[in-house]
Amino acid sequence: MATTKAARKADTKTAEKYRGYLRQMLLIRRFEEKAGEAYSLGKIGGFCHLYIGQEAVAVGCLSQLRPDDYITATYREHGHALTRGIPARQVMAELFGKVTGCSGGRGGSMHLFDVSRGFLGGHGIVGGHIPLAAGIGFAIKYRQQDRVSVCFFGEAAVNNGAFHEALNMAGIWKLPCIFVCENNRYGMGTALDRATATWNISERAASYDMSREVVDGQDLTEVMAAMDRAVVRARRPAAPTLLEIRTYRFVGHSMSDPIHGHYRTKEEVEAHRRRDPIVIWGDRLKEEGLIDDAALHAMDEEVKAEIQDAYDFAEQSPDPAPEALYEHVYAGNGERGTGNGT
Amino acid sequence: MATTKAARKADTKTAEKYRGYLRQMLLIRRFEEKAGEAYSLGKIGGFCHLYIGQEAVAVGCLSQLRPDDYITATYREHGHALTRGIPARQVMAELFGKVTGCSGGRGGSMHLFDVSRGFLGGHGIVGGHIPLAAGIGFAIKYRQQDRVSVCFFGEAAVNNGAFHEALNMAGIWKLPCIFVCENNRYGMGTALDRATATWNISERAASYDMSREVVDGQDLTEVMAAMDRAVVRARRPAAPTLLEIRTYRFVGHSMSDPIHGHYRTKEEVEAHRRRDPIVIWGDRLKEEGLIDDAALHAMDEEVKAEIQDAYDFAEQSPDPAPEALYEHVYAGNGERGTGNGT
Amino acid sequence: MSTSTRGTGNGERGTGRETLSVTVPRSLFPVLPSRHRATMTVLTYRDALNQALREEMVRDPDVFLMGEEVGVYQGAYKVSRGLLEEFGPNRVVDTPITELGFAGVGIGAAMVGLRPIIEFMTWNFALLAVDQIVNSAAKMRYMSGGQVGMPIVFRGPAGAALQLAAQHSQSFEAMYAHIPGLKVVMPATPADAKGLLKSAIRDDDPVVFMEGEMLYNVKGEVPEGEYLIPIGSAEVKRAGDQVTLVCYSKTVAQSLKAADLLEAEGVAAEVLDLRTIRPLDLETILASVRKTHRAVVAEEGWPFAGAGAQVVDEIQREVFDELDAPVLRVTGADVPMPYNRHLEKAAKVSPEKIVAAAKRVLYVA
Amino acid sequence: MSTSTRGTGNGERGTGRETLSVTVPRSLFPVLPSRHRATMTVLTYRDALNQALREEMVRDPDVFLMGEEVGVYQGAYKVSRGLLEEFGPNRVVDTPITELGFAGVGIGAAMVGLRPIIEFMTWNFALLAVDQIVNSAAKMRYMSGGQVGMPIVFRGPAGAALQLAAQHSQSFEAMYAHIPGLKVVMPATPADAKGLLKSAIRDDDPVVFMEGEMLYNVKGEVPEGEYLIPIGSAEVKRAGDQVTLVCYSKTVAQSLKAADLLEAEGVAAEVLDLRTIRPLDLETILASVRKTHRAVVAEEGWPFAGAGAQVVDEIQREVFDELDAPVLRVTGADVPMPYNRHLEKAAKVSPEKIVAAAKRVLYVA
Ligand SMILES: Cc1ncc(C[n+]2csc(CCOP(=O)(O)OP(=O)(O)O)c2C)c(N)n1
Ligand SMILES: Cc1ncc(C[n+]2csc(CCOP(=O)(O)OP(=O)(O)O)c2C)c(N)n1
Ligand SMILES: [Mg+2]
Ligand SMILES: [Mg+2]
Repeated sequence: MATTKAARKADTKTAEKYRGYLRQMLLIRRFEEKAGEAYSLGKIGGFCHLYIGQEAVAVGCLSQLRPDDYITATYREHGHALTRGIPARQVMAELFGKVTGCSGGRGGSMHLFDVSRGFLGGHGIVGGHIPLAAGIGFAIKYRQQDRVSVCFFGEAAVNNGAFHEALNMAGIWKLPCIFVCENNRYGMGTALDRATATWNISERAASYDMSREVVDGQDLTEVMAAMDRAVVRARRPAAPTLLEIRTYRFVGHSMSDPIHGHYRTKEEVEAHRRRDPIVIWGDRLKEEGLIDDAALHAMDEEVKAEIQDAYDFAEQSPDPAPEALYEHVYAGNGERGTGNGT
Repeated sequence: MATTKAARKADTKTAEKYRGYLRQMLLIRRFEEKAGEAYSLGKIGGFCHLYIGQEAVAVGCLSQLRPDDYITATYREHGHALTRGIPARQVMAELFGKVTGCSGGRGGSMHLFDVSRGFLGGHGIVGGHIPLAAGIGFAIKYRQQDRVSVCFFGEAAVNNGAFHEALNMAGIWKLPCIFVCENNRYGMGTALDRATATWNISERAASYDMSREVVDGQDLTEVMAAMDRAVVRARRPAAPTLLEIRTYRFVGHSMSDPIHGHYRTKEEVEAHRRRDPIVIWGDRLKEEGLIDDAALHAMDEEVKAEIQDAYDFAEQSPDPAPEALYEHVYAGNGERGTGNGT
Repeated sequence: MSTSTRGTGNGERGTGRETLSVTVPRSLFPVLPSRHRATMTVLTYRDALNQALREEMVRDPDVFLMGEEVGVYQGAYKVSRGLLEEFGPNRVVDTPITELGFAGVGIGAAMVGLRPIIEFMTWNFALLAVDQIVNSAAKMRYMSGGQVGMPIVFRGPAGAALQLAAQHSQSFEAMYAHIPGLKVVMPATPADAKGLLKSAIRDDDPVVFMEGEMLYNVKGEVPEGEYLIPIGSAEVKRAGDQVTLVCYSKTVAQSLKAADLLEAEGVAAEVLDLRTIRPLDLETILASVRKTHRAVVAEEGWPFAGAGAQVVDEIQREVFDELDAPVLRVTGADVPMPYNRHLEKAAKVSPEKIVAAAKRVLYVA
Repeated sequence: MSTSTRGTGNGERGTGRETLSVTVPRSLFPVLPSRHRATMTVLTYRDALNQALREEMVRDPDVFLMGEEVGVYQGAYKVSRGLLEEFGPNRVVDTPITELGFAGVGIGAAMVGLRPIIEFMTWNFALLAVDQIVNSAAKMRYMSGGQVGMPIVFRGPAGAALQLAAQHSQSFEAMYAHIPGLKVVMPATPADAKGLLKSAIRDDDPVVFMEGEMLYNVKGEVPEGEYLIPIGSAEVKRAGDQVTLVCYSKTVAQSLKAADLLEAEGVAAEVLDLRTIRPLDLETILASVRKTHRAVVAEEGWPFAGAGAQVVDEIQREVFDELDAPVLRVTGADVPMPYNRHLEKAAKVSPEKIVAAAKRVLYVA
């Protein structure tokens, strides 16, 4: 019967999509592991903040976007960049500081950019990119587009004045913004309740006349559903949302920070690791018969190969030419892209 | 009977106090009128922000404090300074830029200081003194004192990051601070609802785990009662409060701003002028038989004489010596006070 | 129009950096505005800015103005008068008092190709936005490997007016000019205000545009219509060959006055208006000093590492052997601004102070 | 203790301003730390700072430390290691990530007489607090007519480390040194770090104390116990008579290395460590240049209106006739810091660049 066939086809498409999410999460995980390794070998320098444990947030949120939407993120953005489709090669090469990196080797781990994909950084000042995201939302509204500006930030950023000022403007002007607070409970070594007067961050949305939700960030299904609702609100007529997505970072704040120690115990970390977003989603797919162990294994191998390829690519890529030092300080001086996408 | 006598004596004392509040409000009103006049004559320069219409806020709040409490305020602080007991002579002389002014002629209208009275400015950056007030609260707690740090600011300041950051810290650390938002509905020419996503400012206290109240700022009784409750909370064991006191400025933002025009109508201003805090309180005192028209008139004459005296004093006082230009840039260089009170 | 060929170059999109290296023939820069052949109107500095804003907003729908009181209130200093009525609330946007936030909103909008003009009520308040200007605007193009442009103007009045005291009387051009990625423009006359603001709006890089609070009422001839002055070009406002008075913004009028006073004593001073602080028009500066062999730099701000210090550094390095005397500086006093009017006056630059410095480099005092 | 009489002066309460005018006899400044007669211990720069913090917190209960991760985490760079355990959470206070806010909290506490030490995780983030530092801290004493003192220290690492890219690699001393009301201190060695931090904490004025992120692991002899170096005193770190290398913070080691290289070529360079940027120890600078007649200024930051520009300005003004060559500067490249390690290296000051500049002023290259 035609209907059944269509339904089956839809199912196959959905299954494909769902397996794709698993693959994206795995890609992030393996990428980060490799990046950690490369960092230890001195191939990557500077600060390097891994996303291990939080994968469902990026994958769930970005799954609900269109290619013409805009994304801004923090220094902990490898996962978002990969999920948005920047090839692992270009992300890894950027971490290696190579000219083939997505920011030409100038930005590094904290400043990944890809204008062609609406991926607008990679920002290093806590809270600093939240007003930028509001501004991108402002531009969308100015141009009467139905795009969405999505901003990822950590829970520690909500205490910063930049958060407050930006959300207030998004609230007054009803900007098409989704503010995604990835609440991983710590800002470096400071636990949420030592830095934030209210435990329930999403409630701060009330100060900005803004919709809000608290979401389990380890469960991809929950993230997708909440983000879907937020995107619906954000497309015309626009209204902003504050999503508080509760998650956990399974690793240290950056490569120099041990996994546990001064500010959290081994037990705490291990308890959280038991709610691994990849395992939770993988188990669900298995339950629903959408994947089996063999396929999962094959997927993982494929992902690992992709990451190894990215690593090799990064390693073999050239450094920027010495003259590059003075390029791109000002316009008209060596642009590589078209400048700002519209 | 002894009890009756004591009661009558208490009543007399209360009556005296109540009449004192009326006098303080009148003093502010007449002072501001005179300052406006002096400004037009070019005796006062720079910016000059009058407090006419808001008198019950300063008088009501400060009536609940002890001499060892601390006060910080904005550039619209003549009323607070006078109510705190800085002689009108010194305030007027400061507006005239004279060496006899409470800041030695260096600060002017926006920067009134009197350390001996815990009056710590007079600050010109919107929102900028709110963290200072939190810091004063921090010092009180550090020293295990039972003082209170009271901070006056306009409703436009609540959108600023400084407000958010300061209230968050006051909330986490339970500082003995009272944040008094004088909501006169406009920040310069911008109406509250055009700048603030939530109409009900006091609700923002929820973001900071802080007590809150909305108060009718034209009614001295209400202000005193709410401030009393806030002070009780702030003295040990300390907890901060956000008071939103609704009031109205009967005059322009500063001397260069007309009373009505671009951003508010004549009708609106006149409607509000009908709720004059001085009239409301004066009528109450009359109703309760604590004052009559003759006494009121006499009080006004006395106040006017005091203001005229302040004016004459200011006019006759000398300018700072030319060498004063380089004094007080750093310590050990011409201090006049003891430095910071403790 | 006859002026339309003048001073393009930098104003056009995508050529920003060229001002740093391209040599603009001197003949393109009329010494006196009155030599322009375009139709002239006498305007205040304020209205010249207003005209530039209006013309650019008409010309390019991506240009918008945002800041405190720019709309309903018609601008705290009335620079944006009439624009809300003409362009509507989408393009003339009143903001809350959140300098950090709305600077960031402008930067975000510029990241996706709009051309925001962010008005700070005064540059004193922009201290709250320094992080966004320095860490976001000035870095974006570079750290994105050239992908994300930053066509934004931050503008507003700078420096002291009258008796506004310590927090409201500051000159911060040195702070911004210190930062690679930013350009800093400070016009002294109505014509320059118009021509430079138009170029700044068309520039693809972040421009810090500082107006003189005390200059808004100054009147002067302004060419009508299209009139662009390239960013990075100084102008000799008065020719002379005995001493160069380097100046900008408010110190230009003071230097012209000083030149009058010096003339009365038989000294021919050249008044060189930098107009742009970053990038510096070194060529024009050096050409003048090679002629006069003596220079005084006058700036409103504080002395320590002021923009004038950089000018001195460049002069002594590039034409050391041409100098007949050390380069002297006249600056605001090294103190927070006092409220008292006499102290304030003593703290400020004056023509007399410039004359005194000029005489010292001429060894006549 | 034998060193206890050394370098008091400014460190004592209420005498802050004196460093601006008092002349400190040269003999008080040993050329090499090893000439101190106090008991010496070899410490890292980090531990020397830690010792200064601990000693001052023991000495004065009004002193407290506040900032991000200073407590439980033991300091992002471990400068505050052990202090939470020793002094408890009232005196070692972890804050939210709110630089503007906690800088203001510190300033408020200082207004009522506490002596806060505000740690910025790095000075890059302090851009968010510039308003409080400039508009509140630097102005308070002046605008209150001398009533409200401001005994506060803002400290943290400044400048570039390795591959931290554009937003995390900046040197802002010029920005703060521009501001009257502030003092700016930048020690280069462990001993100077200790002696200057102790003086800064005892100073009654706001002190911007910039540590070198790359210096924390540097080791050197540090006098035990009471050891104060007056703010405002430079030190000749190596004597020489052919060229003066003016430097501070990270460029001191680079200049010493450059002096070694120059020595190998027969040139005797004097290495002059400013230690304090504001107030400048002009006397020491001029004394050196009067001897060498040539100077190079090396600073990590950007060139335009950097602190070095002020040094150049002062030298050429005060000893113009003593100069045998223009004063040259070696600075960080005029670009946002790139991430790539080779580009980063090219952007930074190096001993080789200092040598090259020295040779140019010696006209040997
Ligand atoms: C304004 C500012 N202050 C301090 C820092 C240093 N810093 C980098 S990340 C970080 C913690 C941020 O925590 P959170 O926002 O929760 O994000 P997470 O790292 O947990 O993803 C800090 C303090 C910074 N980058 N910016
Ligand atoms: C940070 C900052 N931005 C702008 C200004 C200019 N300004 C002075 S007062 C004011 C309005 C403040 O309104 P509100 O806080 O409601 O206080 P009110 O004047 O009504 O008492 C503005 C915009 C300033 N002083 N500080
Ligand atoms: Mg976190
Ligand atoms: Mg108001």
